[in-house]
Amino acid sequence: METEKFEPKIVAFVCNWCTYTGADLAGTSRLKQQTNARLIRVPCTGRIDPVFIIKAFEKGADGVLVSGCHPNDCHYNTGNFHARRRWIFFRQLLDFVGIDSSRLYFSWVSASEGKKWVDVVDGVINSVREKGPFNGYKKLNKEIEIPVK
Amino acid sequence: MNFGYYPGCSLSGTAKEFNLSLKEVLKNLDTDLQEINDWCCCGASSAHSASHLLAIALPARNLMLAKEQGMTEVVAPCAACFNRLKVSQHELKTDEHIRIKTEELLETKYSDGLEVLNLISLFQKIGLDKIKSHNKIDISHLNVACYYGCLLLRPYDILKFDDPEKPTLMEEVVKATGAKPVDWNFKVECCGAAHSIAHTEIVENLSMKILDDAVHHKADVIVVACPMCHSNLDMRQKNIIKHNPGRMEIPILYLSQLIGLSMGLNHKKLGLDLHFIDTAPLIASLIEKEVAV
Amino acid sequence: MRIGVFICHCGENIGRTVDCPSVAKACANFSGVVHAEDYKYMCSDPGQNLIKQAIKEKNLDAVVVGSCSPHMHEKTFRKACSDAGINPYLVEMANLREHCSWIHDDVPLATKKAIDLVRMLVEKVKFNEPLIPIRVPVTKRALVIGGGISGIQASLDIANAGYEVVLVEKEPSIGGHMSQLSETFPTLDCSQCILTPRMVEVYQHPRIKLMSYSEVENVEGFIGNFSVTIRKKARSVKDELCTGCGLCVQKCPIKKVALSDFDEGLATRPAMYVPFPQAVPNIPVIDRSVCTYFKTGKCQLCKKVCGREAIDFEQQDQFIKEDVGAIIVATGYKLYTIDKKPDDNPIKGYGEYGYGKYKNVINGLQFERIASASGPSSGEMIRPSDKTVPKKIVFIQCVGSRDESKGFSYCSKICCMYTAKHAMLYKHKVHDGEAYVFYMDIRAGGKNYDEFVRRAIEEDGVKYIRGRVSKIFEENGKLIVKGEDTIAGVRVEIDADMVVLATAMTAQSDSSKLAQTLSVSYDKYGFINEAHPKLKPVETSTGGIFIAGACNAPRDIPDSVSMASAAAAKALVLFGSDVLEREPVVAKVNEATCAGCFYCQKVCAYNAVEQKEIKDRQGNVIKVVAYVNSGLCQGCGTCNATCPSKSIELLGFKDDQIYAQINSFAEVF
Amino acid sequence: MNTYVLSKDHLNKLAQELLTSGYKVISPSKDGRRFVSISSIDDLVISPNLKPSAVSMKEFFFPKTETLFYYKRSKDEYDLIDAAEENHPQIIFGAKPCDASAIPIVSKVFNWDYKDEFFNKKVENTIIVGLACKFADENCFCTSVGLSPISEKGSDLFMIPLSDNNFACKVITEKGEEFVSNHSSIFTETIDEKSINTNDIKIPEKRFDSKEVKAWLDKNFNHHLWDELGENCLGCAQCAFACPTCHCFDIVDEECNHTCGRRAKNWDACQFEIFTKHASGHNPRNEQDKRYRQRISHKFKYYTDKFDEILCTGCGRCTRGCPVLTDIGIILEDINQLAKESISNN
Amino acid sequence: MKQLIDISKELFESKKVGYIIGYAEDKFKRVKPFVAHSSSDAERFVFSNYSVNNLAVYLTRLLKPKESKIGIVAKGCDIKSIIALIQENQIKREDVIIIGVNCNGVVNQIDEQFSKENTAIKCKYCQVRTPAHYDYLVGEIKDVDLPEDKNFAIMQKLESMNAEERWNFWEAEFEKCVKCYACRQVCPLCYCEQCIVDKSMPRWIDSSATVKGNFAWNMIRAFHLSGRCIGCNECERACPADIPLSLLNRKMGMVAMNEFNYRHGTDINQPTLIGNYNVNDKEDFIM
Repeated sequence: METEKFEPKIVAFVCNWCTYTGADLAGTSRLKQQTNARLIRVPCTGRIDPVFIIKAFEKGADGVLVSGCHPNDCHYNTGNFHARRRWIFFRQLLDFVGIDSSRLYFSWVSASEGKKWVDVVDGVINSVREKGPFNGYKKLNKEIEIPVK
Repeated sequence: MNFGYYPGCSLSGTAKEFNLSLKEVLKNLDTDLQEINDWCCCGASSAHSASHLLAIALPARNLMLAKEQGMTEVVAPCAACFNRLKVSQHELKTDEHIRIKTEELLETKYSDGLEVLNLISLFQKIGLDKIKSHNKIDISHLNVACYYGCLLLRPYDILKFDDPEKPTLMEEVVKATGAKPVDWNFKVECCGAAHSIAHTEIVENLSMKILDDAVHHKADVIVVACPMCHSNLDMRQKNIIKHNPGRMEIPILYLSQLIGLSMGLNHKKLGLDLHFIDTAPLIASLIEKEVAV
Repeated sequence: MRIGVFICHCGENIGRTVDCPSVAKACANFSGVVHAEDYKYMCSDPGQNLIKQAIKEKNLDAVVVGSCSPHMHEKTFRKACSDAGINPYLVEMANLREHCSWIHDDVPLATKKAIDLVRMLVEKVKFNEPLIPIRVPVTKRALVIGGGISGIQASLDIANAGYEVVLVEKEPSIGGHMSQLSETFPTLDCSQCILTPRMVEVYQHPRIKLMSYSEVENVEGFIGNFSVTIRKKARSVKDELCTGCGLCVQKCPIKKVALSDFDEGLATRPAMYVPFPQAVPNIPVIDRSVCTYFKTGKCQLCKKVCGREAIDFEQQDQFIKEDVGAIIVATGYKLYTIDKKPDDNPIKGYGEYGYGKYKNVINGLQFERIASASGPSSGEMIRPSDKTVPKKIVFIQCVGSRDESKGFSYCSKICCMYTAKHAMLYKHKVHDGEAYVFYMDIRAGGKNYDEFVRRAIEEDGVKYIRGRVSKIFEENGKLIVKGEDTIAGVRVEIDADMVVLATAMTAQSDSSKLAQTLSVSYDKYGFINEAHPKLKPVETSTGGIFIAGACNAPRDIPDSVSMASAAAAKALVLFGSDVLEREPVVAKVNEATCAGCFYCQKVCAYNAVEQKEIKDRQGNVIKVVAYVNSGLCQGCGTCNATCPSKSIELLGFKDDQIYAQINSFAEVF
Repeated sequence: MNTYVLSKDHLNKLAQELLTSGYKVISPSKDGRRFVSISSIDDLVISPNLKPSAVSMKEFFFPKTETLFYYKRSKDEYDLIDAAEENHPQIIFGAKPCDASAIPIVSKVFNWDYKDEFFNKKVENTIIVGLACKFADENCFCTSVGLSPISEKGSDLFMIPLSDNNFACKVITEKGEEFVSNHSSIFTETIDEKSINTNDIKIPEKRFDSKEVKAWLDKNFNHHLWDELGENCLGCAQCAFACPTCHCFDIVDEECNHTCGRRAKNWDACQFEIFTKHASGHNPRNEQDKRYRQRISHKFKYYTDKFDEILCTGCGRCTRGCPVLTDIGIILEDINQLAKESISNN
Repeated sequence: MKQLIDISKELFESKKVGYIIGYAEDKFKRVKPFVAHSSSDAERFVFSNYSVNNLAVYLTRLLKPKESKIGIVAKGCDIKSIIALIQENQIKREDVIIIGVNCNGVVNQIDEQFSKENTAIKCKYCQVRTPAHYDYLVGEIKDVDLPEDKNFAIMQKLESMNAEERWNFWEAEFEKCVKCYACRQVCPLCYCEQCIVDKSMPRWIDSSATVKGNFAWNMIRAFHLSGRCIGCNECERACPADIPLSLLNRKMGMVAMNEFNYRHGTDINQPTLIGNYNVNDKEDFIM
């Protein structure tokens, strides 16, 4: 496992109306990206609970990306504002307990920003690849994983 | 009150009456000026056409000196100096790159937070009521045209002083002296500025329009807050009249001089005798008034 | 659970970079998956039949389709499955095209990702639960806010389709700005002449309830079920008694007391007035701020002359409740007031143009009044200051528009046209007059529009100067206009007799307040936002509320009218069915665990969360918990994320569903 | 069996030997809050004056979380993988009588109808070196539950301080005997048991009579005392988790992802509201007074009924750690008092 | 003391309250929470430097008496949590009678001797030794010399570390956690009817006391308290494993202060931080 080249696992939580659609646009425009990201579609960034992010890390994500509508563009008017306020706390909390903030990324990507989406995704993948695997959690998981004999 | 003071070249030269009057007036408004020790050229209108860095660094040096010498507010009576100091401040604040270069050049760290005042904002700070309270002589019959020119107002986004199209702050000060500001159209028109030397004819042409409009709006005197404006309107005026006959002379005063008059200060001390356009008739008109009273 | 997985090649689109057969094979090994196959075009009829067949044969109870974006075909496949007897909300789509094949080249990697994507949704669908669409009854009655041309058009369309309309206008008369115009571009036909019949039609329509001099006070409820409170401002005239004979107006002793808004301050009106002769309804209003009676308690002339005893000085504002199913906002625009500077930024406004200082510097609407046959000068082209005929007029475009430093960054769209129109009207009336137009660009998009402008230039000899005006000042009775001709590259100075500023169209000053009352979103200028710039131009962020005309953005008459009809059509679609089916993706509260902190209520943008008392058998309140009004809930799930104990969950995106996806995102050997 | 004399150096030497031979060597932590498995003899803490650790040493027999087995999920079936039970031997130094005695007490419940191999294996592999206790504060009441600062119950070897640097080390069990013989190089000098002087070990006086307490509990399932206690208790499980004898556990399945996971045995406590909550939502112990009654009754009645043991060693941990200072000693005194009253009444 | 007892008795006699939550001494003269139900009970009330507990926690744990109010003896800091509970709809202001006490600092751990060193760190920054909000006020203010802030040093140390070092720090701390949830149970603001950690469908937080589960638990708890914790530090005091929980809450408190200049539990009518937003909230971290 360790010997082969490290490919980061990225989980992306994206809102249905802006970023997911922006990613669709990237697709229809055939804008090439790396394959490391796995998108999870939620209605709104407001739906994204910090526990999702922790869980993603626990389940082996090396990086997490959260993305939604630009302020004032929220399909639900205020979802992203509430989300943003949560994030202000959450990312500083993670940083404080030692989860490197360069493993957790936030972005506003509108339905029309296919190109931006590609840049964001590839950017995140690259910098996490730089960073290497998230050994913190990999170690903790040993406690509950089937021991390899 | 106490302010840092950056006289700049003009006030120690061509515009020394500006300096005189200002100091005299402030003395009477018990306000002290602490001149920046070892100040240097602000780069004026030429530096920035030569080197951007220089145009920032020169004022920066003076700003740093002021800070070192414990000043929090610096008065730059000359509109050009005011402009350059402000621009430099703005650049250093917004442009990381230029800041670093400047700091290297001057071998000092730059720190923000110095307030730069021009003549008008200085008097605003001192307080119009205070000026009113010092009125000794009734000059209410004087129609004053306030001429701002460009350097005090533009570019707005940096100077954040007064409406560049329709300024009114100088009028407020003039009102405080008791004189009557006139509503006229050329307060911010270009006077020709530095063309004064190279293309005198342009300056005469532009300045003439300004003078005409002031006269047209029944102004007895034009008040300025910029040595450059003053020299163009005052020094060039005789030639303007020579080349375009049928015009009357109109005295050009510095705002500080006008205030001085209202305070009944000595005309010599206000440097009123140092103008090209004779201020005697104006002064006479005041005296008559006093006599009449 | 018996899950079926269907992988679509989308012709070559997916098949090229994703090895669909092996994806299907891999999925067959997921636990819970009892059927997996791939096919060229899943969305095609044979493709859909494939799915239906499998559902029947393998009696599947959930389906995952790996194909294009759910935004593309989710409806299609949900439909197909429900036809085959599966609840549509037990169908999930994995996006193998937009999010995989189209953006990757490497076949093994893309295939691997495709498998992951499908797996995640297979895991999710295990936690999906059948959902039944929410059905809400529809009140087949519409409220139209604003009686300008848009409001009039929308009202007539809906009423003529057989439904009741409540039309609310804040001014004493409907007609809006269009009634102020003299002629309209590009046909130069008289505005009043085409508008007035429509106004009358509204007035006489049996199904339109016209409430002039009224404003919307409060709106409650949701799509199909709005309850609106309308403030009927005190007219001091009993409208049911008044015959509109106008005697009171003639008799009102204080004639020139107030400036006429209708005439844009170019004329005066009495304290008792009808805004203009063709006003609808033709019922006068007492302007209490100036009426002698209201000031001194004396006079009452109007009362004396009124044979019908319609005058009622004691009249108060009334509040009237109306139940409607749809709301159309058509509150229109107002002109940028350039004389007053907003305090926040000293350089806003165009003080240097001297508007409000020089009588002969006027704005577009004022020119309309001057040019209008019904105007103060009865159409005679004279300037305000001395009532002489201006021999030289300068028109300035883009005053406030396309100018971020002083006004707004947007283009007001109609100024190019109406300036051309003004110039023409002027030339037609003053043949020896000169008309100059300062412009930035000429934007004359629209049927016969550019031709119209060309006509102004070529036939009527209007002089167009490309450039801005720096300042205007008065010199011996002339307005000196200093500007620049950027084409000739020279400074120009024109001594004009009159200057007309084509000032920007802005949102009504209270539009943001109204938007908040309706809880629809609005932009930073106060224009009400459309739900989607292209596909939902007349919808708003709130279901059942539509927009028409210039309340959304600067618009000319034809655009406003067509938009109004579109909005009407949308309302009629709503009225087409007795009950409304809404996506059941709404929040639901677990009352057993809700601790009633009501953070969910705080974050809800739709006031969908209410407080509900839980009582024991004796009827004592045990606790107060959150309750979701599924009619209002739009399903954003912000409450779900905010709830610390997860006692409120968003159906369709519940915690366990998302957990399942996170839990399975990575392939494990 | 013999009694040996051990010096501090002997003990260090012994510990070193054991460490090198792969023993897990356990001693009170330096901060005295818990027992830890040490990696160097510098961390070995042996002092009779220590305050009982905040958390008992039970986790070395009954870990706070312990894998029972792992599972792997393929398409349709699960296969189970035994949790690799590492049998390597461990030794516990500095166990107070109130720690050591807990092991035999709880092993009764772990070996009653079902034999808990996880627990037993660990016990088998453990040498407990008890240490006479010179600490006693107002929270201690070992003497009231039939123990004392020098009771050997549960120890394989038991040490009594002779001088400040020497200990008498009694061999208590076969296991102990065997251990000693395996380390004969250290256990050389013997001493006559009778000559050991324990007078300087203060024996706290008895605070209540556990028999009378039980008798009262037998009769007073419903009593206002419980309401008062329930009112104060916040229902945290600090007491249970610190307690050497509390042994309730919860069994949970824990996914590590969609294909595999483990079944784990985790500490649980009767003070939690959900401890007795049924799937139906019904909760027989829905209020804190009932839960607190359960705690007391289980320790001083039910367990005695079933196993003829008091499920308490009087270590006083629950009291010391209680955020609201519920003092079990005082409660038992009160109960004893009530008991006396009720006797005198009839 | 007399003041306190008199007021309490008066409240009972005038039937204003059903019970009063306060402090009393036990056999060994140790101060502990005590719920008085009668004026005779009230005789036992005490208040001292050992009145550590934040009694506000009982407000959501005990049943509200019918037709009468709950009386509570509270220090300035505890009153913050009472206000917080009101802000969060857990109690109504009119249902509680707050007997505020002038506080001269409390001891850090119940079993310690009160002294400068053993004074709770929260007292160092206390701005409400005289409560800001109460129905009655008793006791008088004395000068106290405040302890030095040990945690601050740790805070700084942590801030200066890199992510990995911080992770290791917390890993060592959380390894000690036994998941007894004392932190939760003593917290006045942990009033959920079912804690997220007790939720098993899905299991966001592993209930096992594995380091992983402990990380999740302590992180989520800190997050759920962010913008809400009023810093009474009861969690840290109650923790048998001695985990410096206050650091987490303090960090979140600092965020609330620095980013939003917000303190929870200071004003009943103040809109809560979470649950509201500002269009101009900082977003420099968002791409």
